[in-house]
Amino acid sequence: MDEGLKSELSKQGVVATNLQELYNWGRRNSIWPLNFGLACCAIEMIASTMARYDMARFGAEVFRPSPRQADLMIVAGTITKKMAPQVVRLYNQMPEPKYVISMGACAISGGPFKQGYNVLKGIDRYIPVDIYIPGCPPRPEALIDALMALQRKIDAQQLTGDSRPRHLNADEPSEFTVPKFGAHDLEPPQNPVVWHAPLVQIALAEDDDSGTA
Amino acid sequence: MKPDSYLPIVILLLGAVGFAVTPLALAWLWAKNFSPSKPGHDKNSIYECGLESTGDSWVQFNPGYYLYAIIFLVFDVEVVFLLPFATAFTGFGIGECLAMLVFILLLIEGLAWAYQKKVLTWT
Amino acid sequence: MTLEPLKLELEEKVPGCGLEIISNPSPSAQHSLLIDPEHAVAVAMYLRDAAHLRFDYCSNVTGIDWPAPNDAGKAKLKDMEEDLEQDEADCATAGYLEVVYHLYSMEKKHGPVILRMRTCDRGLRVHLPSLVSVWRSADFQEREIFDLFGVIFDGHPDLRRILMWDEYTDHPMRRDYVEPDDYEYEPTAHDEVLRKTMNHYAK
Amino acid sequence: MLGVGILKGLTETARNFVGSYFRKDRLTTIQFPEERAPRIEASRNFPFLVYDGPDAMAGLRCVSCFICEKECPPKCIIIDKSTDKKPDATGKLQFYPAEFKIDVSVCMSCQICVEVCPFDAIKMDTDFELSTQNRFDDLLWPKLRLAKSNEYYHEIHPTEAAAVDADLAAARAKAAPKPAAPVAPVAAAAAPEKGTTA
Amino acid sequence: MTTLAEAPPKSTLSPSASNGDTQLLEVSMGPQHPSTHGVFRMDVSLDGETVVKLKPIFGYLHRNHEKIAENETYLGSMPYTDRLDYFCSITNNWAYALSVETLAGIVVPERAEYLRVITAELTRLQNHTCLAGFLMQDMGASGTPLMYAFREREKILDLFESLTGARMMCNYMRFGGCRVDLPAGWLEQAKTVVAAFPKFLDEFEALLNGNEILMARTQGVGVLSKELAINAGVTGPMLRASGVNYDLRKVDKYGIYDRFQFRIPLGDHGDVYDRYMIRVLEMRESVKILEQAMRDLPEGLIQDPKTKVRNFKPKPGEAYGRIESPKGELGFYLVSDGTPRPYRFRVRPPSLINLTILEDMCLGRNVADVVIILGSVDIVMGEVDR
Repeated sequence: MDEGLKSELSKQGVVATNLQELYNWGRRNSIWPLNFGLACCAIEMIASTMARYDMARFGAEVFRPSPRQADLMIVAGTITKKMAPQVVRLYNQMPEPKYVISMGACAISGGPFKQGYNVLKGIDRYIPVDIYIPGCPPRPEALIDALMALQRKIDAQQLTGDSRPRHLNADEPSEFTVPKFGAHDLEPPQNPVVWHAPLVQIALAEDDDSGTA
Repeated sequence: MKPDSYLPIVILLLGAVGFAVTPLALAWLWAKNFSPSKPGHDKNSIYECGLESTGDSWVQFNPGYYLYAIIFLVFDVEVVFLLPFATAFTGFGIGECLAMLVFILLLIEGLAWAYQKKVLTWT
Repeated sequence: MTLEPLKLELEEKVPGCGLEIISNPSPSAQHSLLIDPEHAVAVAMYLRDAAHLRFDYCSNVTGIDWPAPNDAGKAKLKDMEEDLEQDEADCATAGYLEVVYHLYSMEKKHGPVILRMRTCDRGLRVHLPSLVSVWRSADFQEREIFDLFGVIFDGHPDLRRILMWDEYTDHPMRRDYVEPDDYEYEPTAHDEVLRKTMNHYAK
Repeated sequence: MLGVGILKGLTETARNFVGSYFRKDRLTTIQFPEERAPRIEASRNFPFLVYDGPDAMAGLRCVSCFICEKECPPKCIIIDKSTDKKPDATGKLQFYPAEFKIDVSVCMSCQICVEVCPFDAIKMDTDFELSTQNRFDDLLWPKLRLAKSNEYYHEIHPTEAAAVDADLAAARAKAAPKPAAPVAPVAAAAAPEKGTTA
Repeated sequence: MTTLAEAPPKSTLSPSASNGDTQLLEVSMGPQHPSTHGVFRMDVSLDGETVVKLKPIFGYLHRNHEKIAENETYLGSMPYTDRLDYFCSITNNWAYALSVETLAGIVVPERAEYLRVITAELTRLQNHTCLAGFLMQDMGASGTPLMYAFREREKILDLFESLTGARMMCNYMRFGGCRVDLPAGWLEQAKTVVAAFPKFLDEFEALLNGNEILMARTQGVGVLSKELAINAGVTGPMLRASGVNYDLRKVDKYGIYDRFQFRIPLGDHGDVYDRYMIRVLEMRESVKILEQAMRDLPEGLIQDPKTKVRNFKPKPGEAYGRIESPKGELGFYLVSDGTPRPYRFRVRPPSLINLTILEDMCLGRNVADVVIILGSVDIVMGEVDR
């Protein structure tokens, strides 16, 4: 399907496409997010669905209350350690194909509340995240920009071959272990299957540290 | 073709059923060899706002609900009977209308009895 | 609402209650009244029901942790690795936990009367009387103090943890609370956070 | 009569619906990617380091005094002081940051670093399209990514940039007469740039 | 075929329960629920549809603001107060600034006081419109009232963004005044927004007040008596809906509220409809305050020059400052030991304490009413769990 032929045909009003493009086109234009606001970012998420920033133009304004009918989980707000098991269980209960947008500084790395004893330092410790949006809170336009980035990512997915997405790949897990409540912290504190942090070399000398990521 | 042959109806029927079944079949074929099903413990567990669902939903509840459901069912079935009557309404004389009136009044009388017994009012 | 006449009146109305005025050096001049736990409910009942006082609204209930002065400084700068079992034991209970009540009157619209109650020490089983029977607004706030400071309120109808999960055993708002360490990825660690990251990597 | 209230409500929505054909202010949707909201001048998202003159690394105003690192509430700035010194705009020899990193995934864009910086070296940017798929590489911004020119600063915050430049020029003028000779070219470089402000 | 869903555990219909009495259904309107305005959980036991027991459970957004504040300087905690009640960041800032000013005895210049009143009343406007929108959303009118409310809120957020730089997290107040003065043209823009607001309120009231469905569902629902409200420490519009005349702007007369003429609306039934109407009437009063404040806004300093921004060390002591935030009485209790870091930083959360009597209001009502009663309490989880 070379591009020249396709653009020529489309000039005459004929749309030529292959199965993969049709599949991706259908899925990326109706992503239903899970109604899942945690904190301040949730208000910007609601504002992005309202009249002015209107996420309905991207087919994503249907906020489903139950995970059974949602295929995108926008983690908007601070994930506390008391809420983390619920977030992972909701992710597990979502049908494939499912995506995660980690919206706001708190969802990425615990954000300003990182030093809190009850704050999980980022949701990518337990579930795989597709798009990160920095900001505290990110503007509604930033969320729409992230949704467009997610749509581009879906569009580029291959149906077969080894680079096919998680939900088309039998040996990729679609569920991740739900952490338990321990006496001092969540057990396990993070999920090694998902969490691969680069080792930050901290020189053990007291004063100057050359923390190079 | 004989004027009263059923062939066109059968073709239309097949077309309609085919129109409904083919996307489902395609989706089933797609799911079978493209996207593997991955059931799991959490995915199959009951969804209760993100929590582990405890307790049991098969509990004895107020009989009022059951009565409400039954009375609704009666009138639902009544509408099913009214349907053929309504479609061929023009061809009927007085007799048929009276018969249908009696049928409807019988059910209304049942409803009046239920209302008088205070089954429908909700404390 | 000066405290001296109120103190005298309370001592006369509630016999035997030891009252003490704690002066507040800051310009806000909100002095407070230290009451002993035994007569707390009686004093509170009087403050609420007396005709000319009518303190019917308990606005704020706060828990404060006062470890003994010597170890307060030490608790802050103490290096985590040194083990101080012997010191740990006695300095954990030195000092006291304090609960502060801010009372206002919605009827008479007059200003705050601040009551303070102190526990005998900072151990894990310290008791104070609950004032929920007098003001229901103290309900959730006392549960929060129980959850974060570990003060057990006698007479509280439903004393459970309100903010942390039930299996949690620590009292995190105490000054000597040591956080569980999960510092794998701290790219901008400096001073306090750097020390925690180094402990993590040292293990 | 029952139903009047609902009718009044329906007329309200009808008036809004019909009105949207005539009065443009009832159409509030901004079609984001194609049509952008009018730029609000004071808006802030993440900090950036301002540099004067052509070369980014040499022109950095930051003298790595660690004030912003200490004052930052979520502690997401980290600076390594350089060993040698370089002349800054007024010609005085100052340190410069060997490495200046901001962890954008922790920053709460509260602009306290801008408020406490005595050298006007760090200002707030307005760019918000920063969503990435890779957290560890794209959200820890090194000095190279943070450094932006003073012209850019004039472009996004015109009035504030003009005020800052006026103070800097005054400071340079006050410091300039002592070492008059060697500093002339630098002052000259600063002067025309002041001229370009709108 | 793998088991699609485990068969429900052996039903507990033991013969003994067959004497006709009903069993209670334990259900939790859990942390992720469309009606709970954030991560708030209620364990409800239902007899059929009527609520028999309701236990609120908090802590799912406990972000340890008070512990973090103990390791921050006084200025460093100011942006954290934006995230307490993330609908009204400026009134949070004001409460914190007010209590630090009572702690350290700082005098605020005239113009800064006026700026504080103007921005706080704008916050109250956008908070009450959002509440009315979300309350209608809880009632099933999904979309229309919320769209109208957010259309007005965006105009006010534009004002905040052009003044402070951020839509929701303004970080606008400092100890002894405000951080930045009004940019050129801001006052005219604000005057047009405030002038257009009563017309929007008429539109909103025409859309909602007379609506029979709204009246049928909210009148007489979740009634709160005056004595129980006072004893349970309920404050703000909920308290005034039960008829108690207690508004800190008139009682404490903090800031310069005694210079403005405005009235305090009081309800007499104390049900959900009264709470909705109180907030709509309070919006009209806020518009009056705004007009008066913007009319005689003086020139002058916006920050007390003597207070240091960095390394601010108040003398040892303690102070409790409180203001009338749109949710109720928001107070900050600060204990300082002379170091740049507060020794104890306590926030008095109006939303949490207003929830004390949620169970009393919901007993005997059915589940749909619980959703509306919770909506009328107007909670924001950032402030409830801190």
